[in-house]
Amino acid sequence: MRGRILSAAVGVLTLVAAHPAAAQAPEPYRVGMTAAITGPFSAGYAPTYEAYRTYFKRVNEAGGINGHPVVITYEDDRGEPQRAAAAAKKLTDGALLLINASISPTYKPVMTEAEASKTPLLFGGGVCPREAFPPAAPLIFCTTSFGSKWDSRMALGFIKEQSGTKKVRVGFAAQDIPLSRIELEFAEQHARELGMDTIPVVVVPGAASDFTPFAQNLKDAGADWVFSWAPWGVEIGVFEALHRIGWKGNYILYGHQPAQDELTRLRAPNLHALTGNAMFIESLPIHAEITKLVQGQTNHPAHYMAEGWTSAMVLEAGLRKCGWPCTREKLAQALSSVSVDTRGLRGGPIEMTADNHYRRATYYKVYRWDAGKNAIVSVGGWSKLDIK
Amino acid sequence: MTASPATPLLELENVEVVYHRVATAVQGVSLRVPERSIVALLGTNGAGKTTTLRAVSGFLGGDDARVVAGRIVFRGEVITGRMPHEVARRGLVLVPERDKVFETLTVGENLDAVVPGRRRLVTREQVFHYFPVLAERRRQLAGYLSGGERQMLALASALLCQPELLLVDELSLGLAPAIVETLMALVRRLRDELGTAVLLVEQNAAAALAVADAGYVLEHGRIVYDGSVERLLAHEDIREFYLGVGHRTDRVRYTDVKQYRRRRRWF
Amino acid sequence: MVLSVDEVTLEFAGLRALSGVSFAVEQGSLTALVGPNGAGKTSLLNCMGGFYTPTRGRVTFEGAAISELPPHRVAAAGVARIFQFVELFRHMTVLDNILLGRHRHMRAGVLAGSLFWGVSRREETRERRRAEEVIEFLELERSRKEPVASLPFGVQKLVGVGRALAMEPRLLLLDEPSTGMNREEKENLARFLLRIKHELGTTMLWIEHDMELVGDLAERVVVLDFGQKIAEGPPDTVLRDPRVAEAYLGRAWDAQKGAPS
Amino acid sequence: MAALGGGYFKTSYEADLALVDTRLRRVALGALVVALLVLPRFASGFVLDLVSQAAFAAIGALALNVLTGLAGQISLGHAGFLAAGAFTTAALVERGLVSPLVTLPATALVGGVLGLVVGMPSLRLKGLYLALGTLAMHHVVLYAAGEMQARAGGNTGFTIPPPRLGGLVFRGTVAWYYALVVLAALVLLLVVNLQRSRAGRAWMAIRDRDVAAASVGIDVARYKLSAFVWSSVVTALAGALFAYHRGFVSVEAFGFFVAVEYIAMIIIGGLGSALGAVLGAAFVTLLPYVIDALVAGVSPDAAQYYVFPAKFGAFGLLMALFLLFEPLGLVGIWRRVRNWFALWPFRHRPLRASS
Amino acid sequence: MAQALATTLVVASLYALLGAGYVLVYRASRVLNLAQGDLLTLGGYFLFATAATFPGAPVLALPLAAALSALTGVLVYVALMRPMAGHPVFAAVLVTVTLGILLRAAIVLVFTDRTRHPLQNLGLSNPPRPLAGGAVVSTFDLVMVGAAVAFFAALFVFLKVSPLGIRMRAAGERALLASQRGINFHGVFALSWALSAFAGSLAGMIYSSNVRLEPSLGILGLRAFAVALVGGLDSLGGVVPAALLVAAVEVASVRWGNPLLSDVSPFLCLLVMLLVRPWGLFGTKEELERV
Repeated sequence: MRGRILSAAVGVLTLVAAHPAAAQAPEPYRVGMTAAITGPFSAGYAPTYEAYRTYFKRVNEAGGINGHPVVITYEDDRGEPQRAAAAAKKLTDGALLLINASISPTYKPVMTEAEASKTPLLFGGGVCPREAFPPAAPLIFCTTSFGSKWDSRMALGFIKEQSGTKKVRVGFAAQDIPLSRIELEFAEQHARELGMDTIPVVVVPGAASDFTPFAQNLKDAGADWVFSWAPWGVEIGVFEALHRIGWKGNYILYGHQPAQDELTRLRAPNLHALTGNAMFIESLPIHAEITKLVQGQTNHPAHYMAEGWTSAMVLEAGLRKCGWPCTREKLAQALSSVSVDTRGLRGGPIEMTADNHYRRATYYKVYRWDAGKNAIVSVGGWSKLDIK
Repeated sequence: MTASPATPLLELENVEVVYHRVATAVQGVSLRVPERSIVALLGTNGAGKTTTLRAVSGFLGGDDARVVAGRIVFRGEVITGRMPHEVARRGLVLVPERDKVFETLTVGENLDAVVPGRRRLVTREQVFHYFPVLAERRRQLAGYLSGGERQMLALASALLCQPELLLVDELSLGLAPAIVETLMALVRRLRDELGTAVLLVEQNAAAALAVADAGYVLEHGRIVYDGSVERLLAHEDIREFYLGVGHRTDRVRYTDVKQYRRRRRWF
Repeated sequence: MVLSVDEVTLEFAGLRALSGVSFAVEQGSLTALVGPNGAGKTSLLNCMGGFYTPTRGRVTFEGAAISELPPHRVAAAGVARIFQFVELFRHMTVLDNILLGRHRHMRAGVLAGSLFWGVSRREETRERRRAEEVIEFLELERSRKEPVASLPFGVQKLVGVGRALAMEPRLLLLDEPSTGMNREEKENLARFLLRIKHELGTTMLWIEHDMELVGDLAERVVVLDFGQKIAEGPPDTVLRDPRVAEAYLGRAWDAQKGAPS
Repeated sequence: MAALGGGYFKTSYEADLALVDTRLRRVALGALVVALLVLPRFASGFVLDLVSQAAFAAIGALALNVLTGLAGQISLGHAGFLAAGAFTTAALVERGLVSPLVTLPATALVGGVLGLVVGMPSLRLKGLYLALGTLAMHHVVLYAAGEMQARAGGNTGFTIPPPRLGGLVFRGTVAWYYALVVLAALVLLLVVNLQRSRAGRAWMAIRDRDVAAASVGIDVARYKLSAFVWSSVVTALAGALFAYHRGFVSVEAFGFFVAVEYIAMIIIGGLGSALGAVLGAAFVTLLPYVIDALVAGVSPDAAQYYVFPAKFGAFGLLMALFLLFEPLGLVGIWRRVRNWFALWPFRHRPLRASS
Repeated sequence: MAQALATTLVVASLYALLGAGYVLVYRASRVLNLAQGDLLTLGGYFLFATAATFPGAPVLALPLAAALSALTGVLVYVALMRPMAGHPVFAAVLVTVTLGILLRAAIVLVFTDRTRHPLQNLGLSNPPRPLAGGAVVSTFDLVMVGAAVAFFAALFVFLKVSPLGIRMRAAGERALLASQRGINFHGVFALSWALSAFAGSLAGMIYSSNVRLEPSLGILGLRAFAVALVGGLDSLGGVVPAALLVAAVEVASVRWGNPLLSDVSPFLCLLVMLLVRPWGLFGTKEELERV
């Protein structure tokens, strides 16, 4: 019995080793994706994986791209760097492009693999690495709506605009992960440059048992505005605690996927969600289309798909432009000059250039709950920020 | 076999126990305890006495021990492999050698914790009558009792299980001779007044044979001798090796034992 | 006097286990330490083994105070102990158990051991030879590579002895070695104690409750009761001492109160 | 006394101490070495990477096995030691000290000191209590590492360039494959040596019965600490190796789950056995990929969103089943298989009396 | 200050419920249940599920969720811990880790990994409640405190007075002897696991109602075993003061010390306790030798 288990294991290992490249006609475009599909951070990344899957299912059903289907191999890295490295190693074997939709600690190992095999690497879902910003690394691309430095600039600009001539004091709520802390330390400095009063960044553990003491620190320091750029749990946790202890200031956070539901749940007029994706409450045609397409294909709500959907659009455009046969170099080149109309999912087209693999301009919108209308409203329209 | 011809209360037939799947602790042990009798099971350290008792009273899953052959019959019912609590509730109750009371519980709680067996033989009042000191210390933590008091508490809580057969492991161990004598007398009284049969497992052969009706001798996991107390006491090897009294009046000094003596074996 | 115990007092949280015990042991002698249960015999042995530090007083062995030393230093000074309940390394083989007795005669450290080169390799080969001698002495060849846990109790006891002998001690402490033995086994034990005494010349301090054994074998007897020495001398006189008899038999204690008459 | 299979008589104690003592074993070992040598010619980069990962895990598992399996000191802080090694390397590389000739000794030193500190509680604590102490240490180390990473501004971690010695740059899947396999073999050899020598015996004695160990002259405190130091030095070096191999260092790579995985490796392999540690490392590292390969063929498109959580659950389930039904670990299976072959066609049940 | 005290009390209540879970299981199986945090998460999802099934009927949803949690505890004991009896303790601890993995996977399979809010389905709201001294807590903060107080009061009465409780203590000290005294310790241990799962789940239901519900909430459990150890792994009575202590240190470090340290502060408490008094405030010293 035990001997059999052992031989079965050996057999399976041999299978893994010999994993044959599935041969079908016509030849497909091969792409690999490593994503945090499960694990403690999956809430933000699993929807991207599902969006890609649904999106290219439709593309393939409609005859593929240039007559060739797109085959994406998905690997679950659980947000663990080692697993991502192994996944990247596996995926670069024969893939035209690698997609990363995972947390930032997976970036370095995946980039190392992509670089070694000269595979273009597209970040879609996780925060954009600085290699995608101008001057961009030749093989690194990013479609994610949120990006460090730009988001802080935009949020602080919004605060300044809202408060007019009044001198405001701004607080910052970060999570105890390097990414969030570094971003908000930048924001703190930037706020001072903009002439605002600042409170040192309050760093909150992701697993805080109670957000109240952190909120109390912000309240005691006299914050008029608080900006939070972190995973959703901390962003909203600090706000709710502030709200409960009777803080009357304004709060702005990055609007991740749950933002739309949470604004509705909390109905707090002083809660602002800054986001690069149009919320589905705007009911654009593309929103309806996505909603219909993902019906029964995913366990996540349709409005969680926006991030991945946009990314998939960019990949599709790149592949179309690459033609057939497509190579890694050609695809990298194609992506470097792509211009994608997001049909309203974003504030404008995603345009990449040879030295800007992020976008020539990025667009933001701020949403909040309007008690009078009993609905989420956007505060002004799209704002545009040129990326230079 | 020497015991009374009536069907015995407890009967072991060729019981073999294996620890950790490989180490055999007792091999082919057969013995019987008739109703209302006191039977002694004698042997040296490591002869397999405790294992035999544990086999009768049941192993826990964590012991990694198993009865691999033979059967154990109590009141006509095969109880081999039953859990200890099932055995106890049938009226077969063990007073273990070590860890015999709940130290973090009070004396009273120790008695309250007992789940009584099916028949009602002993009342709490009777127990306090036999062990008045326990009534006095009812509120005291059992961990603070002296050795003798502990043994009494262990006997008392075993009695509250309503035993028809008490299995007592090393009643005398670590106790002063006078206390041993008192406790042995008490065991006899329990049998006489309550009708509880007793299987006494002892290293102290003299003390055990003083109250027992019959006895078995266990060596290296096997029964090597059995019989009524009279027969055992008359047996020259038992007298010499277990009771320390030779058949000659002048015993051989240890210093004079020059030869490595191998005595007759029974198997 | 190779071992001397001077005014040793031991207290635990106010409870006095030993009070002012003094005696001495002669080189190469077999001294028995007797007394009823709870008299403090094992506590005294623990004071010598380094497991307890006396509250007052001290124990000196070959002129050095061992009562202040931790157990491993006591062992290094040449004192070995045979435990009442065989304290063996149950998951290790007989050979490894005996080699552990040689621990203090070896030098190789962790680094040398990792490389198994030079001193470590030479030492392992050399000490293996020594261990085999002990195995032969105790006739343990058959069980050499068996894990101790799978051996019969009697053999385990022998392994415990082998481990102590492998240490080549100059003082051997024995804690009730005859517990649970029948007459035949006790005879073996006696033979064995005499062999150690005569062939190896090891000094022995021996806790024992079997008075016949003590009477026959011991040169000197020290009697403890309630943590105090109540008698000392040759067995013939000591064992006839009425105080000793009383300590052993008269402890009718509160049994009369506890149990019905 | 004759070795299994019969016919092999040792003529000297030296021969009895040898590691590979029969011709059959020599042949098997030789075959394994040849197989590992030629594997890169046949296997894909992914497979080589998997073997490298398993070899890397084996190094860590062997180090933990010395501490937990041999010396009996349970540690939940293993990932902390790894992190300490990796972050020491990162800190030096940040300051321009990139040569392994500098980083490796420094890492070993940091690992040793940390091992000494973390080992201190073991002088008073055992079992779960010690495990909790080492777990607390793990959190403290990770906290310090996180601070360091945040201060250095490395929001996605530190980049570590490939190790360079003179003009020689060490990089590439195949090169790392050989390096890790050789290093794992080396550590295995060290551990096996320890097991048959004075220090290893002393550790095992402490594990089995520390009071008795002291009474045969073993300095229990010193040996406990030396087990911690040996284990933490090797683990910290493994951390440096991780940094160079993967080319990055970040706190997320050393979470609590990593420590648990290492514990899983040595328990599933068979506690206390060096071979078990290697087998366990391979098992725990490769199991998710085996599950992947098994699921790849059977997952229907319609239920894609169930596949990944199901795989994760299957990993947990297989581990649980293994622990429930094979308490002796992989090495137990291995021994049974070996005995079965050795004794074939006779069945044999060793029986001994014991109390 | 008043706010800090109030918060301390709330956090301590959460920790006390989780800590009770650890201690109950420890006393039954001598195992540290590393899945305790995941049982907390599971409790939240049970509530979410029952609330979704009976929307607007908390009277139905809450007891049902609690019953499901207790049942889970029994199942875990029967299926996983009972067969592990006699195996090395750490193998059993590892089994609880695999249990955690299984629970998380199952939760994601059934509920996805989205953030949820059971209160929305229950039809309840969670308004702030001003207290004396200017402190404000949420309604479910108060529920947490109340639940902890009620749970502990009931538990103490149960263990001190009822025969079953006394038997549970007896079996916790010496399973074999308990069994020899007719106590079906498997039943008693299963009950311990049920109570433990119930305590953890109760904390989870309230926490997820109060804050949010997601599959990774289990991390909270990791912090709470500092509480179990500080109080003494085998001491239920020690849990309460230990929870207060750990919570106070944590809140104080956010308010007046280094907030960054708050994440490791339970572990620092644990380390200090291990160095000073390893068996905990109210634990028994003998436990140290036992494991």
